[in-house]
Amino acid sequence: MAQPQMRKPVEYFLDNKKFLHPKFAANYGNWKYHDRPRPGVLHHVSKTGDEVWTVRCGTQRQMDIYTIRTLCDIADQYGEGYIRFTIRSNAEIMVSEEKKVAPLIEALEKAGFPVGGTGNSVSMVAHTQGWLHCDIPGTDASGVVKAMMDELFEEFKNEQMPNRVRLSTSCCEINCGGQADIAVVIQHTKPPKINHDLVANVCERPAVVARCPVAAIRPALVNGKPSLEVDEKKCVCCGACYPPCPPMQINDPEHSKIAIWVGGKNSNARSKPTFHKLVAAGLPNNPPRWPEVNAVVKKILMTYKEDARPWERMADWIERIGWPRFFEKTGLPFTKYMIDDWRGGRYNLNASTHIRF
Amino acid sequence: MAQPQMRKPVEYFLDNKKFLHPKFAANYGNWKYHDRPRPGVLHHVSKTGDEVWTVRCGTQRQMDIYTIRTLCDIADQYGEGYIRFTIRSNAEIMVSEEKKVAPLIEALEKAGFPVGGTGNSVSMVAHTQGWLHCDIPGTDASGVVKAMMDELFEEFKNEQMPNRVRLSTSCCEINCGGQADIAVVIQHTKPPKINHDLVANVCERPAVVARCPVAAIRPALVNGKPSLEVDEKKCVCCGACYPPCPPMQINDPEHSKIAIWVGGKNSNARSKPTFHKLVAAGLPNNPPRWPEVNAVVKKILMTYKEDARPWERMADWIERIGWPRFFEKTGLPFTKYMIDDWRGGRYNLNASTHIRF
Amino acid sequence: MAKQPHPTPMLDELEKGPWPSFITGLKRLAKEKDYVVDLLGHLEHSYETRKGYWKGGTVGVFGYGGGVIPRFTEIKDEKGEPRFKDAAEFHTLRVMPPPGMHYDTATLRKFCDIWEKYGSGLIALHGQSGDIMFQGCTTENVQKAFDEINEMGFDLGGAGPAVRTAMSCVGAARCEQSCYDEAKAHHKIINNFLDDIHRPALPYKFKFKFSGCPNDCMNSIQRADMAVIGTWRDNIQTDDELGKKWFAKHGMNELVNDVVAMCPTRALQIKDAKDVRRDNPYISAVALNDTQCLEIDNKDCVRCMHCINVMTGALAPGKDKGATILVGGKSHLKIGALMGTVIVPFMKLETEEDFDKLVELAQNIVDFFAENALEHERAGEMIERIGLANFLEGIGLDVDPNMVNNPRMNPYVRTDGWDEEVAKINAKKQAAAA
Amino acid sequence: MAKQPHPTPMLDELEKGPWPSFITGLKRLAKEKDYVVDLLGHLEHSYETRKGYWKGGTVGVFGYGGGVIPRFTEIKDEKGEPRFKDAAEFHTLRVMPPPGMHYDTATLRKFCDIWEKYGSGLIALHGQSGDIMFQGCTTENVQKAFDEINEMGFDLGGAGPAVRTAMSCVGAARCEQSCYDEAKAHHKIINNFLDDIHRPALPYKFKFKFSGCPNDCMNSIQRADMAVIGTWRDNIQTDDELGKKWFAKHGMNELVNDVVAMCPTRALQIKDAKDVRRDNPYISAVALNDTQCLEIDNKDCVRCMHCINVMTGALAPGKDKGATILVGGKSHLKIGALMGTVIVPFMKLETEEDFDKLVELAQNIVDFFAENALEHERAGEMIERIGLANFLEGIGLDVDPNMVNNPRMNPYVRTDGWDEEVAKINAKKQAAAA
Ligand code: SRM
Ligand code: SRM
Ligand code: SRM
Ligand code: SRM
Ligand code: SF4
Ligand code: SF4
Ligand code: SF4
Ligand code: SF4
Ligand code: SF4
Ligand code: SF4
Ligand code: SF4
Ligand code: SF4
Repeated sequence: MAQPQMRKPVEYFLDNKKFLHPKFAANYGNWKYHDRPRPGVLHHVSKTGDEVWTVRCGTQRQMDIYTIRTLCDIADQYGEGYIRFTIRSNAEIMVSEEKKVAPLIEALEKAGFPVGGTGNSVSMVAHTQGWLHCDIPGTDASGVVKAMMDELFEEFKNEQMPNRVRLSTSCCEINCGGQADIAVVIQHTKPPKINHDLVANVCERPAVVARCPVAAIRPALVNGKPSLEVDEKKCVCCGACYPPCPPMQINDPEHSKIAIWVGGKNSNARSKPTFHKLVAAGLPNNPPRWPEVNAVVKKILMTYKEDARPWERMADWIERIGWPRFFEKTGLPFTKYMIDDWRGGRYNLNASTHIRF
Repeated sequence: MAQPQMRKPVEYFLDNKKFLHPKFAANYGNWKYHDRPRPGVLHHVSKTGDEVWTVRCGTQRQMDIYTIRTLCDIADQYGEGYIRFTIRSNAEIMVSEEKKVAPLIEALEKAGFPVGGTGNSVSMVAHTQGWLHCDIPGTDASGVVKAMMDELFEEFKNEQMPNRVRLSTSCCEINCGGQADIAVVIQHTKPPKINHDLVANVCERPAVVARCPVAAIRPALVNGKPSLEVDEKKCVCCGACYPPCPPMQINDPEHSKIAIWVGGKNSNARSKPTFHKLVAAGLPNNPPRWPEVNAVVKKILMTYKEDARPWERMADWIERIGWPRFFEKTGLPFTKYMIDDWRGGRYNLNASTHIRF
Repeated sequence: MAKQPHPTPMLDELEKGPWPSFITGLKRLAKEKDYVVDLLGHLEHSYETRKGYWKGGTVGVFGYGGGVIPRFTEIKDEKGEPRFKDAAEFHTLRVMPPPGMHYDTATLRKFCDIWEKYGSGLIALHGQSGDIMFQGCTTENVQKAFDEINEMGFDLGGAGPAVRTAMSCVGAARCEQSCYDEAKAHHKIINNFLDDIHRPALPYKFKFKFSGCPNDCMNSIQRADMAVIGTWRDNIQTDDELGKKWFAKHGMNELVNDVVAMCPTRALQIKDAKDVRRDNPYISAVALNDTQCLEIDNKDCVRCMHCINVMTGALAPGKDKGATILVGGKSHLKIGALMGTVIVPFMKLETEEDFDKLVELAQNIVDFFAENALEHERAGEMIERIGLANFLEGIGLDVDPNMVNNPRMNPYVRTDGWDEEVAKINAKKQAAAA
Repeated sequence: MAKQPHPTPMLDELEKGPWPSFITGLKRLAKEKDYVVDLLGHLEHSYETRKGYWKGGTVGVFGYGGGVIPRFTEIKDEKGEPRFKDAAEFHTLRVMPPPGMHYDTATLRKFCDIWEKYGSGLIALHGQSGDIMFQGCTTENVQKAFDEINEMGFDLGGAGPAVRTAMSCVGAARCEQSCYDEAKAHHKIINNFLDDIHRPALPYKFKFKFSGCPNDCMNSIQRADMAVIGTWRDNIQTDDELGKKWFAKHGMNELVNDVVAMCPTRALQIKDAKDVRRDNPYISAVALNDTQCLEIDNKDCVRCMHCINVMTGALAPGKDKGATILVGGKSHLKIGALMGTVIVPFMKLETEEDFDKLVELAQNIVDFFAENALEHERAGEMIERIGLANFLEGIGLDVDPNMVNNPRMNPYVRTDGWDEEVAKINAKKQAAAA
């Protein structure tokens, strides 16, 4: 591949100084406080008295260049030529005068960019590649998210939740989308079907064997050819063998289901960070709009909205009311699959008589 | 062994009805509340208005018959003929009239039975067999406890602690003494020395190999005879191999040290039950009075006494002030040995930025 | 008069100080018994060399496989003869005490007499598993001593891979917190398992403990393979008179700092009497004075006992009492110490049938343990190995979210039975509702 | 004008509804590009069959071993020819964004132009690791696209067993909570590891993330092998004017319920101004009105941010700022998801030397990881395997009780180095005091 005439890359990671809105640069490290004049707008005040308004809007993350150019047009015309993106693929356009806020919002919304996602709203769903690009996806994260955000549109645009709500969606159990208040993740339910003809050529067998978290894979001769064998009793259908060995087909139109997890929290506010927990599984992977998944997500969200106290994140709320009541209030069944039996699983068992009746 | 003329045992577990103090029997399951008129005395009032006073006194647990008979004499003369024992080997003598309390106390104390151990006092130390009887002891629990209770005598007789204090002492790492606010436990520091001559005859080798928690033992031929070998890099010196295989001598006059653990809690009051945690090790096993051990125990107790709020057990107190401050206040060094690396050890690491500076 | 005592300079140090001395006790016995003279010599030798010198063996009583802990000296002279020959054998009889460890003096005196006759005269009240430990007996006398003890109505406890002696708290006999008849449960269960106690044939030991309330005075959660801990389902009971009395004595600061602020789930609030949510069926309240109340949201309460402990009588466990069952507590061999975990959040313990159900549950668990545990594997370790869900299925119990701190945080589970599971749960719900 | 679109009845459904539709975007592109016409056909096929059809391969740019994610179609006809042949290759370039993801519109427009020329026209802002993902490129065009992007000053991010693209929060640029210069740390660290980013040679991936305070807006604790999270050591700063303003707006009930009662360590109390413990150096207080204050016991505060979040400006992080370093966060392969755990409770990040020390620490950690991790083992898994204490020793850091929730609860540790350890600790303490 390396041809002599090719350009040598300039290896350098660039600074952000020249991309900063001038108010950001001028008040770098010198901010005093902020408030939110309305949903979607942050107003930051610096120690010198300088002010900046940030208008946040949702995007589809995977944007066509026309969409990006439209954003740029708006930022140039109504903003001040700078755009930043949040970790949740929301765009933020900054202005240094309050009077510019309303026209900017209008322009964004007119162009189809919903303004919101700040404070105690439901922000955009962190999500992953899906069928559009990944080599191992069980579903199309972008599609699930589009359908979900359509339903949660008003929750994005308003700040009516007890605290901020972080959602994520991942197209395989690897969960590149991350921990979240509510996470939607593919959960395979059958062991991989092995295409034995291909194993010998495509897979480094010891590596695959080593990847399995439950040691369910062993090398085997199948039809006289070196292949692999899965102990289906042990297999937890995690799909970890699939990336290093594509013939171990884990994805299945019927048996790759969707699971819902709640109560993940990365921030250290109040309680320590914690992982999300399984509360529903076996949901059909039902494109193009995944109604069953959306119904469960909405049910959980609305129960939280109604029942949690201000500033309680999903995890804090459940911690207060207890899991039995979470299942009661959401109407979700508590099944044996939710009882942890993985390493360290005992730390998740109730080793006390602390019980809410 | 079984001889035909031998007596066939009557297999029956007896009821306690006939051993109950008459007030207990009459008000069984019908008590309303209690108070403690003074340390060592419980006053229970039943829903019918019946009252009973219980006077609690310490004993040496391993009692000679003369001591027991003295107790019986006192219970007959000053009490009402009934004695019960607590889980901590304290004796309790019940009377149904308040006026009998003072003479009973006087008689007990005159006979050398300290009255106390109730409420927020330091009760008698739960302890184990030691050199007097066990086949695997590293120290003499009864001796350690006698020396310790001599020092804590006033704390037994008074109720000046923030909450009740439960101590335990165990003569090997098996810890028959149990979880406690402060536990004193033997901690071996060298792998077992194997008496190879005896292994073949005395040990069931597969059983011993299976007992080791870290799989450090393997069968080996030593001097042509079947014996065992210990991987000293792996061995955690727990002594679990010793009971099934006495030639694996773990006890050592020098290297069997004493460790101190704090914050064990079995009750569900406030916080959930929790295990005790290692806070000091390497203390010499120093009969007959173990002054080094006593010094550490007392230092911890006195720090707790001074610093904890009412009703905070040791674990609650430390939970509030944080471990860094526990070590600061007690002056004990925090060493690498305290960082858990056993299964599930990660649950004991600080996976947050919650830090007290 | 016994023989000349050995010099015991180290042990003598343990006669000093105010706490009752077991050495002084042994010396008293040594005045009459050569047995104890040599025992003291034996122990002094341990103190000097910092080592123990007893080894096990096989000693028992007719008809039983356990209950005696045999001890033979290892302090030998050059010829292999015991150096403390009068104490060459020092066995212990483990005898089960009555539930709650209640005695009349006559019984204790009789124990003393028997042990004066056949044993060393040393009795531990009690061992950590609750046994009366008759300590120090020759092989020859073990059977004789046992026969007399057994004639009194007492029986041997467990040792080895057996069901073990159980313990129950003073509970209903004297304690206002008691939520079920601990002694009755204890009595029924042990009588059900006598064969498993006396003839060790389980994979490993199995212990029961009974505490009348979540204070768990028997430390059952940590030390029992099966713990029965009293609790209640309805509202905390209140007594306004005692509430006011408490408040008059302790005041608002203590109430706030020691009670309200220490409730683990913030179920307590101080309210003006008029603001108490009387219409809410899960609210209970106790008067503090004529205008103020302490209000309890019983839906948030986790039955930790704290407020009840502090304000005994003013607050009390509810009326709908019973017990929580936890399984798997044990010490740390070989996977680290385990607490018991909830397998039955609540079970009524009132009628004879209720208690029979408890015994039945215990029997199911022990049977499952006997069949499924590996050698030297405790119930808790077995559950850790096979998973709680499988254990529950094995003994026929339904899963319940009260059994977990939280649902699993990892996807390592095969969920292809999901729909079936949910159908089963729904069918049961419907059946229960019908 | 591009070729005729494939029918996409399922995808069309995703054009409905108010949220911006990526399908609508793709259709816009498809008007001009056959590439995207076939991509839509490809995706519709996935929707119909519920399966993905991309496989990996080897594609890269000159001089680098990673940074491009190659994708080749697996939808083939009977002859093995791609059914959607214009989208047979659909590679992604991962490009590192500036710290904090700030852009001027000129830069974004230039990206669009380049991607219009060489790629599909689809750009994801951003991937979950923070990359600008230029999605959809033929093998042929990868180098050309990269060259132009690189000319702009941008560089490829990581892929495979390499140091990966990092992320930092908006932080100092706009946020009053920022406790260090996130962008600077991000910038310095990444520049230090460019070789490890571009030439994957580690046992597995290694990610850095930078959050300016414990709110951790970058989710670094869970997603970064090394997380740098801002914090402070001294007292929370207060501003009476903003305090009063907050109180006037929100009142006592909100203060009690939303602030005081939610502090995890009960470090907050409401006090009469005169009762504030002004003589205690660890106390700070903010005025609520002329007579009342909110008092903070900073010794009890665990820097969780909650009260500061609610009362922004009135309360603020202290002045003695820096960062906590945590190592080991990652997703759940193959031992279950891990949070990072504290390895440096506090480190100053002010001077150039401070930042150099951070880079040095990072380098030590990556070196140790490179040498000690097994293949496909993340840093967190390695630490779990070897034990945190050994890891700390390996990289030369002292143990500290802030690294644990609590000391070990099991005796499975060999402590024969105890005296030496204690001597070392004491020597260090003395040296520090001297
Ligand atoms: C812009 C952004 C950082 C960035 O560089 O991109 C950001 C910005 C701010 N965050 Fe954040 N957070 C951002 C992602 C996060 C995340 C990560 C995520 O969304 O995946 C978290 C962790 C969530 C979790 O726990 O899993 C996060 C946890 C917080 C918290 C703690 C919330 C809590 O109570 O648990 C605060 C404090 C607060 O809400 O006042 C906070 C506060 C803030 C403040 C108020 C800080 C400030 O004073 O300026 C910023 C405005 C927030 C707002 O939306 O109202 N930010 N914040 C991110 C916006 C994401 C979005 O578009 O929705
Ligand atoms: C007599 C005894 C039960 C028995 O059947 O033997 C007993 C009896 C009582 N306990 Fe207990 N507890 C007894 C061992 C325990 C134990 C186990 C132990 O000591 O090893 C515990 C668990 C300790 C632990 O967590 O590790 C225990 C945890 C409690 C608690 C919860 C304390 C806490 O706040 O954590 C209470 C509640 C209280 O203190 O008011 C309690 C309360 C009580 C009360 C007040 C109950 C009552 O209303 O009568 C009894 C009088 C206590 C007193 O000493 O003032 N009892 N109690 C035990 C006396 C032991 C002794 O001689 O010192
Ligand atoms: C006598 C006693 C200590 C005492 O002085 O009170 C005792 C003594 C012994 N225990 Fe224990 N344990 C005693 C109560 C306990 C307890 C407390 C309890 O029962 O509540 C425990 C913790 C709870 C538990 O069961 O886990 C306990 C946990 C152990 C263990 C660890 C079991 C584990 O799974 O971790 C062993 C080791 C074993 O079983 O292999 C053990 C083993 C032993 C052996 C048999 C040592 C051996 O393996 O050779 C000791 C015999 C000593 C002797 O000479 O009598 N002992 N042992 C206690 C029994 C007296 C009685 O019958 O009343
Ligand atoms: C593209 C992206 C999802 C997205 O749409 O945003 C992604 C996509 C893939 N991830 Fe990821 N991961 C992406 C961010 C993450 C994150 C989030 C993060 O970096 O903060 C995580 C969780 C944090 C972590 O690193 O653990 C993540 C955890 C994984 C894992 C699990 C690692 C583990 O130790 O548990 C794998 C599997 C592996 O490495 O073998 C993985 C593997 C993959 C692979 C390479 C699948 C594979 O093995 O073939 C995916 C390539 C997809 C593609 O076609 O582009 N991806 N992956 C994200 C990277 C974009 C970017 O560069 O900005
Ligand atoms: S979650 Fe799985 S399928 Fe989706 S992008 Fe990540 S690795 Fe690919
Ligand atoms: S799916 Fe997971 S558990 Fe099953 S064989 Fe593959 S790696 Fe192992
Ligand atoms: S703690 Fe160890 S030495 Fe002591 S009695 Fe128990 S088993 Fe024996
Ligand atoms: S002492 Fe413990 S770790 Fe060492 S060989 Fe014996 S059983 Fe194994
Ligand atoms: S466990 Fe409860 S019922 Fe039993 S004695 Fe203790 S406080 Fe009373
Ligand atoms: S018993 Fe209930 S209300 Fe009382 S302190 Fe415990 S949890 Fe709170
Ligand atoms: S992590 Fe802290 S400093 Fe960074 S943006 Fe979030 S709140 Fe601000
Ligand atoms: S920042 Fe400190 S004082 Fe404020 S809520 Fe968190 S722990 Fe409490």
